[in-house]
Amino acid sequence: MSENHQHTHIVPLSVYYTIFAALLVGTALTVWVAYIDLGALNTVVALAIACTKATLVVLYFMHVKYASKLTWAVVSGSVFWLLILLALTFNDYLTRHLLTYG
Amino acid sequence: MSPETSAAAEHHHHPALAHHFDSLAEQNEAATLGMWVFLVTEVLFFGGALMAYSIYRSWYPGAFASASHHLDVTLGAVNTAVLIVSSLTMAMAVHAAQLGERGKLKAFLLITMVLGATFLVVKGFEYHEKYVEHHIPGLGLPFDYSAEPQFAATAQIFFSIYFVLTGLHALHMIVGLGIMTWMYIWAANGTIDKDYSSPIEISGLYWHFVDIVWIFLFPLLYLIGRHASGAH
Amino acid sequence: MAPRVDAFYLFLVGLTAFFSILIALTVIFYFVKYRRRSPDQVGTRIEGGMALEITWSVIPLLITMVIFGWSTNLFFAFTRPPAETLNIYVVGKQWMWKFQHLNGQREINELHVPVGRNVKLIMTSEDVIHDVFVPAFRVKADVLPGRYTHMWFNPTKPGRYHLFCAEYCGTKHSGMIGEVVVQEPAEYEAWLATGRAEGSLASAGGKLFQDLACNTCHRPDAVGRGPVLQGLFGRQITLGDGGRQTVDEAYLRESILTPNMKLTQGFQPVMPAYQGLVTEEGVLQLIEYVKSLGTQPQSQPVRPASGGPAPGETHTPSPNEVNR
Amino acid sequence: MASTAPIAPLPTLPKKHYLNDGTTVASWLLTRDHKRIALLYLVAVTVFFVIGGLFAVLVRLELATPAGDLLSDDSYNKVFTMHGVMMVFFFLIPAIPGTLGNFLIPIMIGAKDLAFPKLNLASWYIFMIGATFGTYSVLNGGLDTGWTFYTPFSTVASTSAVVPAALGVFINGFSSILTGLNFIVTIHRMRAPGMTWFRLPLFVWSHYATSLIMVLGTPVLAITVVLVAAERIFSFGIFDANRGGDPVLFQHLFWFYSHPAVYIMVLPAMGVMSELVAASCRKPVFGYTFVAFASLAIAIIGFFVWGHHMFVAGQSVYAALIFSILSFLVAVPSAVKVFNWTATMYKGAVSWQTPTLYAIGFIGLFTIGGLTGLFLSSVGLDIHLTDTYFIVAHFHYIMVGGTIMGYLGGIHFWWPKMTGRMYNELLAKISAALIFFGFNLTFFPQFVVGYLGMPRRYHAYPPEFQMLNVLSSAGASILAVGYALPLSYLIYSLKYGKVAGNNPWGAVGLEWTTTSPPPTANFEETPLVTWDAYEYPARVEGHVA
Ligand code: HEA
Ligand code: HEA
Ligand code: HEC
Ligand code: CUA
Ligand SMILES: [Cu+2]
Repeated sequence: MSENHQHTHIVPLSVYYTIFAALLVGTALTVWVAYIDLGALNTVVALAIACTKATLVVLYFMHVKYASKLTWAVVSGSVFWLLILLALTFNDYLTRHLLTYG
Repeated sequence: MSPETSAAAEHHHHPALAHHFDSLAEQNEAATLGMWVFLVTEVLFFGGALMAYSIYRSWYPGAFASASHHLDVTLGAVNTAVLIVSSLTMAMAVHAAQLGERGKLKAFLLITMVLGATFLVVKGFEYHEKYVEHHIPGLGLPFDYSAEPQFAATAQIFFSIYFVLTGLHALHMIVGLGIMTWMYIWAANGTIDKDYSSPIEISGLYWHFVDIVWIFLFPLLYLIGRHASGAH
Repeated sequence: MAPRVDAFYLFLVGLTAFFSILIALTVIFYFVKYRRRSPDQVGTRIEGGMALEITWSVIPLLITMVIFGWSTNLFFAFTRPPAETLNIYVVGKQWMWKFQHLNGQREINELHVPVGRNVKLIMTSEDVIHDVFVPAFRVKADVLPGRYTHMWFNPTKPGRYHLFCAEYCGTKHSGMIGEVVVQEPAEYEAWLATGRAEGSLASAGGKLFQDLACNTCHRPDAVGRGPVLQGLFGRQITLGDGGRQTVDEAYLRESILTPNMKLTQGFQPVMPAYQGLVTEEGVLQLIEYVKSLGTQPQSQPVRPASGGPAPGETHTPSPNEVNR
Repeated sequence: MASTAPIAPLPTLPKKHYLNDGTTVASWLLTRDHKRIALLYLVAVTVFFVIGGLFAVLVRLELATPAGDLLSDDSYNKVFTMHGVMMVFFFLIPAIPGTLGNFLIPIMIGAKDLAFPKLNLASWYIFMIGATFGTYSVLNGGLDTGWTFYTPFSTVASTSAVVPAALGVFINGFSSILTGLNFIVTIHRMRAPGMTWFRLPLFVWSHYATSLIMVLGTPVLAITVVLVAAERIFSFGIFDANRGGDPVLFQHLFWFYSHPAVYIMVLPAMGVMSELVAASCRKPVFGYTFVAFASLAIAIIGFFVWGHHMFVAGQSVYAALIFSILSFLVAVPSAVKVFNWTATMYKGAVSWQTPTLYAIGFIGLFTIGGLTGLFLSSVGLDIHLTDTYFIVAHFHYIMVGGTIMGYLGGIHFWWPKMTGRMYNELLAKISAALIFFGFNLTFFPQFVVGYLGMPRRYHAYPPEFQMLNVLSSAGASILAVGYALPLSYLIYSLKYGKVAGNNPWGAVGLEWTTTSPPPTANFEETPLVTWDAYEYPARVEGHVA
């Protein structure tokens, strides 16, 4: 197979190193911030950092940044369906104290 | 299928090219898409357990915080770091494979595997600690939470979910190690080459995914209400 | 409710018949009219039509929204019991129904209710999920362990009606049946009076309150180790973690069985968990007893009714049946 | 072409085709040819259908009398559970995708095979392993939880073989996931040159939608049964109310999969329907794009409505209302499809052959089944109807009246392609009529008895319901004969059937341009597609039909 049919994008190592560093910083940040009292925000911040880290891994380590629209669709689809599950189930649990049938 | 890719078919046949594909590029794209679709199913697989986690955490915030304090943050954080390093080495393995650097590829795969195994060993120690502390619900083992009796009933839910989530994650790690071994063999026997690096890329996707799962599990399981951890 | 549900049902039957027959006739008509007359005949090339597509998407959509509106209207009637109800407690277990009336009358697999009254069932299960289903009243609701569920109906005609367990619950699911006996008010009163004189549900609860030594901590005069229970029901209280909680049946149940799960502000987790020590029926009696201590929402912390009988002493002592 | 030129020589079988390309047992059990794997599925699901059907026979025999006299209550519970589990997980879900989907998708899009042939074979084996666990649980004491496995009954009360059955469902789920994954990748990546998305046959569209559900829903079922098994094996208390868990959470997780799963069961049949209608009328499916997008809409909206199975289960009133209104929305694309199929017949050249009969049966019965679904999405009415025989009638109308009609129609339609031979047309018509008649006699009375209040999963019932139950049991015996007939004449035709020729129906579609049976690589050379789906008249070997 000739060179121009190489579909894979080769990511420079420097990018990998940067992401790696960011991930480690993120981990440290998560632990650090967990010990600070932010009230309900603790969970939000922890999840925000986790999501950022996950996004970095997906975009760079997993090359989605350089991938086709289809791959993007697949990735966002998985998140979207997870949200359906969470949202509609919580829609029940969070409103049960208001009124339930049965 | 685009015309250029089918035009590529007249080249020599790569040994890895399956009969029903016209070109290796096409085959690789199919395989990559396949892996991504598989990862979607994995997201929803873990998602079901996370669903249970979220409901009970919202119901029993106190018990979850209390039970979470019985997990070892240091070990958890170390394991997170271990997995992140392994993700880096995995990415470098992919890089090496794409450039056809067989020696480097083998080395990075090996390091990745060692890190994965390290993670599992640490996890094993944590499980053992739970066993010693009687924090394993079920299995007929004594579950003891008498230090904070008000949480005894619901702390066991936390630990049930903890074991389900981390257990499934560990299972995925074990499968990952199997895949890496397989890839190592392919790297060693020359199946993998510059034109056929896609198996490594695909295995890498899987490995990174398992890492991402842990990125979420760590704060969700280990870091609940830590700021109020005066008691510990 | 039955006539309202039936009217809606008949509307849907009509709708279904209309569409099914319309489609069936059209299909059969085309089938015959356009039958293939020679082996190589082909159909007229028609790709589709935007106007038609929109019509037959929008019309069904509108129809379904009408159905939704009507059904929701019915549903609200089911979910909102009238203010004044005759409450009856129901405990399901594999495989029988136990009913407790407020006056202490109990029955198994048979439920006596007066005609014309709004009856509300407060239900729970001792084991798996069951479901109370009275087809004649068009009502049904699951009965869950660890939780109270409700349903209400207003029987309009005296008679005996089927009562089924409608949620699959194991071997004798189909044997978990009974009858609702709807009686004229006078007849019903007479029936109520025939019961063994055990005292009311609340007094049975009062007895239990003593037997289980609840009264050692919960005293009417705020000197006990536990909160005063007078006037508690229906109030909003503050929990140990600062959360607010309305005192309803579910909260009382939880407070008795697993008291430490939600601590009341200002109290220590000293109350023992009665999980496994009181039956579901016992819990219901206790709840009814606590309710009988006053259910008005009160702004002030409750003071004991001075000179009144201490809780647990209100009922005429009678050889109370031990709660099994 | 026999049908167009009466004097043309009788068609003959091609010399070399996928069926005679290797005759050893290993050449079948280790095959990676999607067509052979399709036949492996065909055999397997037929076996499970017969087993599931025999359980149904026991159910109907028991219910012929009000007293529970034939079976003990315990056996009855096991019988209807195994009937449901076998029919849903081991028959209906894999039936059309595994057989017709596997066989046709690559051919219809002009590919040599599915994207991952080894995975395809693996998913058959995984299916068989899962089914073996399922069968094992039947033999090893049976399963008495109902196919819905509701907690806490399944976790703390049932003493039957829940774990092996759960394992069977779990493993089977993987097979489903891998099939869906394979289809998605194949449809994206393996289309022949010129085969654009909007030239795809609607069969392929509906399988694409089905695959989405398989991939997005099945993993949630998998984790759910894992939790149930963990609860039983390790005695965790996640769904145990006595330990602070919520049994209703199980229902959310279960129905998150199992509602969309009903569309796994019906969408492939809808795909078959589009092909049958087009070929029967020899004209394009009316509103192609609407039908295609309706499949996707059903697949996607189908994920938002699961709570309509839990209206009386103790969920919040607001959740119930939201699930209710969304359930109505999902009905609209189904309605669009029915109307489009009907409109396709307008000015068609409607054939009176067996596949057409099944197609017409599908339209009628699916309409009734679907419209009664609207009764159930209406919360105010579902309170009365849920867990009665009305539900049983609703879903049999769709699953048996709809999907099985579609499946049988498809099997008849593509039988000549798969085997190269024709079945006996007269017998086929008789059995189609028997099935239609027997089916209605079996399940129509159940709507009535359900509204009168007969609960489902009852092994004994009040005597006033007997009349309707007897009708139902009588219908079931006709139905059994109706199903036994195709089983026999189709097998007979394998050897003695008339040779069919490449395109016995004069239909369009790539599958009709290759030989019957097709060669192992499907086509002599990769086709170049320059026409839309359903562009009649058919172009066959330079001959226009
Ligand atoms: C293949 C299987 C399948 C399919 C496709 C469907 C399709 C639908 N189902 Fe069904 N259903 C089941 C299988 C299926 N169902 C099963 C197995 C159960 C019971 C599970 C158990 O408890 O064991 C069940 C139970 C079930 C319930 C729960 C009942 C209960 O337990 O209380 C509900 C409630 O909303 C429901 C609704 C619907 C609706 C609205 C559709 C819609 O998708 C239908 C849409 C179709 C149409 C509407 C027909 C076509 C329309 C026209 C021709 C024109 C006119 C249209 C309008 C005016 C809108 N179904
Ligand atoms: C694909 C799904 C599917 C199919 C095809 C069927 C097919 C049939 N079902 Fe089933 N059914 C379900 C799915 C299905 N069912 C589900 C999910 C449930 C709910 C289970 C639960 O509650 O958990 C259920 C429940 C159910 C009940 C309710 C039980 C109860 O609640 O107590 C009844 C009662 O009549 C019933 C009847 C039938 C009948 C008569 C058939 C007939 O169509 C069957 C006809 C088939 C045959 C008769 C066998 C074929 C015979 C041959 C090919 C002949 C060759 C063999 C010999 C001659 C030996 N089914
Ligand atoms: C050892 C003392 C003790 C005993 C015995 C005891 N309780 Fe309590 N109870 C408490 C304390 C302390 C609290 C407040 C802390 C809490 O919410 O757990 C309480 C709380 C409650 C509440 C919730 C009241 C509120 O304001 O939130 C109820 C109801 C209750 N108890 C009922 C009972 C019943 C019924 C019994 C007997 C079956 C009983 N208690 C036995 C000490 C006791
Ligand atoms: Cu109790 Cu069914
Ligand atoms: Cu549904």
